Amino acid sequence: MADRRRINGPPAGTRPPVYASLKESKTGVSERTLRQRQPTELRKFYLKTGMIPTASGSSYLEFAPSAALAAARSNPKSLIPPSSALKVACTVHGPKPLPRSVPFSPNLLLTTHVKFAPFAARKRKGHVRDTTERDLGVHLETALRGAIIAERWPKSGLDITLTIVEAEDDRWWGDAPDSHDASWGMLNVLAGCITAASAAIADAHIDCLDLVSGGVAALVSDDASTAPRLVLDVDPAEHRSIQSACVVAYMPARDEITELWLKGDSSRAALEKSDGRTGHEALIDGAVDAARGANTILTDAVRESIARSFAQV
Amino acid sequence: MPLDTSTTYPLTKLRLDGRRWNELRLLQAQISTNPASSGSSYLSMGNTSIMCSVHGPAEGRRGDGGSAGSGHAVVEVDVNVAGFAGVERKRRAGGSDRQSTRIATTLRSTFQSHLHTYLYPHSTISIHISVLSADGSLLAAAINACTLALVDAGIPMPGLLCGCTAGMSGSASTPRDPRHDELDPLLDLSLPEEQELPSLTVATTTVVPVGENNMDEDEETMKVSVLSMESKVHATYLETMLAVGIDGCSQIRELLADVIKGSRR
Amino acid sequence: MNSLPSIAIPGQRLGSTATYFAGPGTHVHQNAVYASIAGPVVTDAAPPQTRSRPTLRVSRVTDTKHPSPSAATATTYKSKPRYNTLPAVDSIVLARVTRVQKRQATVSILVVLDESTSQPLDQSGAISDKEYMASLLTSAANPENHSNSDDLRFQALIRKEDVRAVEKDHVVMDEMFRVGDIVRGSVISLGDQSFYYITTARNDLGVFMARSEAGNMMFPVTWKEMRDPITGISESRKVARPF
Amino acid sequence: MSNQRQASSASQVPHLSPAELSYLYTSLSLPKNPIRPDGRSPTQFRPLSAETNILPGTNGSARIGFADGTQAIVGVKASVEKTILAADTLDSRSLAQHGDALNREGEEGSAAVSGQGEWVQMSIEIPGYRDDDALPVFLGEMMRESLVGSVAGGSEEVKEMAGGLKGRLVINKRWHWRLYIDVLLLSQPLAYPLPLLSLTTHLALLSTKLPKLKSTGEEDPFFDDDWAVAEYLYPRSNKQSSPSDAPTYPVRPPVTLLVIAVGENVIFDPNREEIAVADAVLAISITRSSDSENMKLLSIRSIDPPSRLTQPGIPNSENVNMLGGPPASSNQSGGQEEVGGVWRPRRGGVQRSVITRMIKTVLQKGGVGEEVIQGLEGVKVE
Repeated sequence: MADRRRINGPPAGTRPPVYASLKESKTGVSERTLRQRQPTELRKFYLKTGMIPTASGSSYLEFAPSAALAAARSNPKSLIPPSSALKVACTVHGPKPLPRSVPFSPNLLLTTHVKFAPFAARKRKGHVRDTTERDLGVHLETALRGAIIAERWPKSGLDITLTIVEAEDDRWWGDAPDSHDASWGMLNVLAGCITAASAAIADAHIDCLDLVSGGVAALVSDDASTAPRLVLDVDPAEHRSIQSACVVAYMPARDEITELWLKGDSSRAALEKSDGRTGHEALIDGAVDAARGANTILTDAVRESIARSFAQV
Repeated sequence: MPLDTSTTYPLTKLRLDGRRWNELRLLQAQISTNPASSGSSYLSMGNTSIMCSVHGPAEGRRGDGGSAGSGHAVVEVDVNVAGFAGVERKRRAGGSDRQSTRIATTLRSTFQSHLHTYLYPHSTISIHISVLSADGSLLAAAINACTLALVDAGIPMPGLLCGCTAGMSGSASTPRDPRHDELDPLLDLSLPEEQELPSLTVATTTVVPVGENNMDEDEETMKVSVLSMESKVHATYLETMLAVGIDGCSQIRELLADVIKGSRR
Repeated sequence: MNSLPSIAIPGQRLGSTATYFAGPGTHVHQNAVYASIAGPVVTDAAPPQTRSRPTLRVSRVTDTKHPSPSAATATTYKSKPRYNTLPAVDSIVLARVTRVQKRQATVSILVVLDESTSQPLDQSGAISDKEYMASLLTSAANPENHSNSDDLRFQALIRKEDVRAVEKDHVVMDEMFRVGDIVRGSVISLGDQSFYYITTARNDLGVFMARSEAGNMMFPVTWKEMRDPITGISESRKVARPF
Repeated sequence: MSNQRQASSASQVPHLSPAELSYLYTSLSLPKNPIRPDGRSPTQFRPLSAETNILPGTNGSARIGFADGTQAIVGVKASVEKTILAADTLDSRSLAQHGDALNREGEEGSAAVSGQGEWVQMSIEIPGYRDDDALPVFLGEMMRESLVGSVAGGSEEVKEMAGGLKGRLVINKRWHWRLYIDVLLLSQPLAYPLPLLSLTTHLALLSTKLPKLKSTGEEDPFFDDDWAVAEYLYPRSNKQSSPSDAPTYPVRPPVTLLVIAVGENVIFDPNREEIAVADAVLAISITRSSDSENMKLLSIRSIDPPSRLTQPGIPNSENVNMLGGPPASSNQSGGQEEVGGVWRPRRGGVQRSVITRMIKTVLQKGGVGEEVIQGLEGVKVE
């Protein structure tokens, strides 16, 4: 029964407007911009720690806008951005005393919350965390708990909160929603979250074995004829279809993986003849190389923050 | 109008599923179906099937251990209706919809008084009920499944607590006229009948344990421990419904006794 | 000594366990010492009589002057409070009394003092420490911001028998502590799931800042008594020996 | 019963003492032949009893129970639903496509519409967990991801399975089936419940039937209400050697295996104690690809091993009440090296070589994956 006191919106929810400029001009529609980067070339990203004074540790990570996005921002032809660049803010609170109901734990209890801002993704996300966000939280917890030395912090809790200000695309916005509907953007978001969280934890002076960084690799096929090829740090908006992708949380000092998530059909892959690896092995190695690249930026950011705290004292 | 009981029954004296007014649905039951719990049972009355598992008198949680004078065990009931149970797939928000909470509270108060809980001070008996498919008289089937599981868990009780539903074949809103009363009481209602006709659930137990010899005069030792009715009926019909319900309970008691005796553990 | 990096980041190899002991802030992996937090690397020479290896640690506190790689003794520095430190066994903590019962007093831990300066704060100790501590404590002592910060701080218990070393069983808790006092105690155990256990059974431990009934700051008179400078009334506390 | 458990992604931490953990770890990490508490070989699975079509009110159902009492029941129900054409498909490119598709209607019909992932809805019910806890959400997402992702190869004789499961759910451009898969774990999860849930879902989907479509083309769907002529969700190939043995399926739903690595050994179907000491836990979803004979990998997820949450043992050197010896030097925080036989919660991740070995043992010819799928093919799903 309708709630008489409140004037509700249309029950079925509304659809975002479709701009007239799209319908008529066939040429006006920006075609999908294919990937200009080399297969093993990673995107640059900006990482800074220690910007939120009230948190024990904090960090902000932002990917550089892709060439197409930069061009679209300079002279916008249509109001829909061709691709999106990941922006993640991470805060760490702890070590905090545990609530009374929690049994005695000799180790640090890690709780991770991943939340998308309502405007982050192409489709608006509500304020209640849905399954994909909770799933990301579990993946992040697996990645970080491998790196933290938990038994040095008995009886205390560590809260890690990540706000995704702008998420990655799952596909090019022009494609039909069901063309390849697996959410490939989630893997890039997870990789960014892992790197940002690891920087924030280092900023909070929590004992870690190593700085964990996330890396993504994918098997993409731009035209149906050729077999899918391996690319690092994939931007789903730049490819016609993605066969399979993998995200890895990697610790370079110990050459160990703390978290692995591989999706899709990696059986057919165009690798060089000499390369004896199967599809998924090549994917995992590619993701590790991407993670190693991200790690260099992570170590510089942490070094900068220590140097900065020298200057202040 | 779909084929409903109140129009066709007066003509054929047969119900939708071909039963007479006093016939029970097919009752199949097994006990100790799940070795991981202290006691467990599976019971199906017609298409209503329920699995119940009892986690026997265990150390009470710290919270209620401290409550003064908890000289007896605390019974905890958790009812969960599966998504695929009803005709329409309905996902309850964490199983906390009205029906399952109503059944849980009724069961908790029933078994709190029925079981000999004074034998297990400072402990908790937790009963978990999963409704696999719901086709009417859910509370009655849950009571029977619980009784079987508690017997399997070896928790002492005065007698088998058996539940059954009874209803009237018409809307039974006008007073009963003894000369030409054409409404028959119905036993063990299925979902369409329960939705459409007035019905009540009654559960009885025997105070004195039923020995071999005194099978005949056990009528007056029967005690009603649960009586729940959620629909409207004229007071004059109540008595016939109760009589039919209590008779149904004793029929079910024999079936359950056979099940328990039948399964040599 | 091979080249010790002045600043270490987590996961950086510092040296092999053959030449160094691993101190706080580092961990051992395949007999090599790795840093586990980001910060300056400090080498503490082993105590002279035992010819064992020096201890390598990564300090959390960022020093004013560049930490000289030479084995400096306890470096004096104007230190920001050691944030993120967890009360460990034998560490000295400053806490505010939140509840006084017949058998115990519940306190919430405000600051954990650095173990290396855990011996009584000698005069030469970081004077700068005092003003910082003073500012923190006065703000903590005044009543209005008592409530909000309590759930963020670790809670601890001072049991009746841990209050003082002499006449343990004649202790009357009301004469020892009052709610709102600032106490210096030493942690004796991790305790149960929500409380640490601390003790004030040493001369230099106990109440060192308290407000009188009239509400103004009192000064210590004897080891059992503090007096209110304005009203002159003295109240009984378990007083810490002032320096 | 529903005490709020710490919502870590692994099942709750088992109550084993450090001594038991270290004993288990050494026995499981013996090079080449690990000794398992119940004497199984590293690739031996526990016996289970399975039955299908136990619930009359569902399109398909299955029940699988282990000998130790953990049981799972899966019910699959399907309902017809209107496909909402999302606005952004109305932009010019697909409008153009839509335009010419209309005028040559007969030729490619509904094949243009491929299925969507969210038509398959999965919910997992574990006693003691709220349904938005980390474990049910993680398991649900893992199984749904491999179910929806399994794009079948282009085997000719099964046209409607070309788009995988989600392709099968398409009725026409405006209507589709929505599949509700409800997984009910009946008892406390003694072991990590994933393999049990995935096997039960596998059998339930094989036994799922959808009513036969009588309407054709784009009109509103109308079905034959005789249940005997209903078609299977996963079509069966009719080349059956003899009616008695199990029917063969060209495309099967995926199966998720749980693999743990302890030291150098790779162990399958671990029970709860073995998971408690595992260095690494992987969930690998595979299916038999219809065109080539070997296994196809669908998804891999690493699970947080509960061994990181356990209590560390205290070596005798540091144990204060060991014959009154003076406590060792106070560099206790960084100092303890790996003292033999004393349990320390596992630190760090897992070597890459171990991961590739775990995946290879599942996917190689005659490996464990093939063995499980053959085992499942033996089950007669009536």
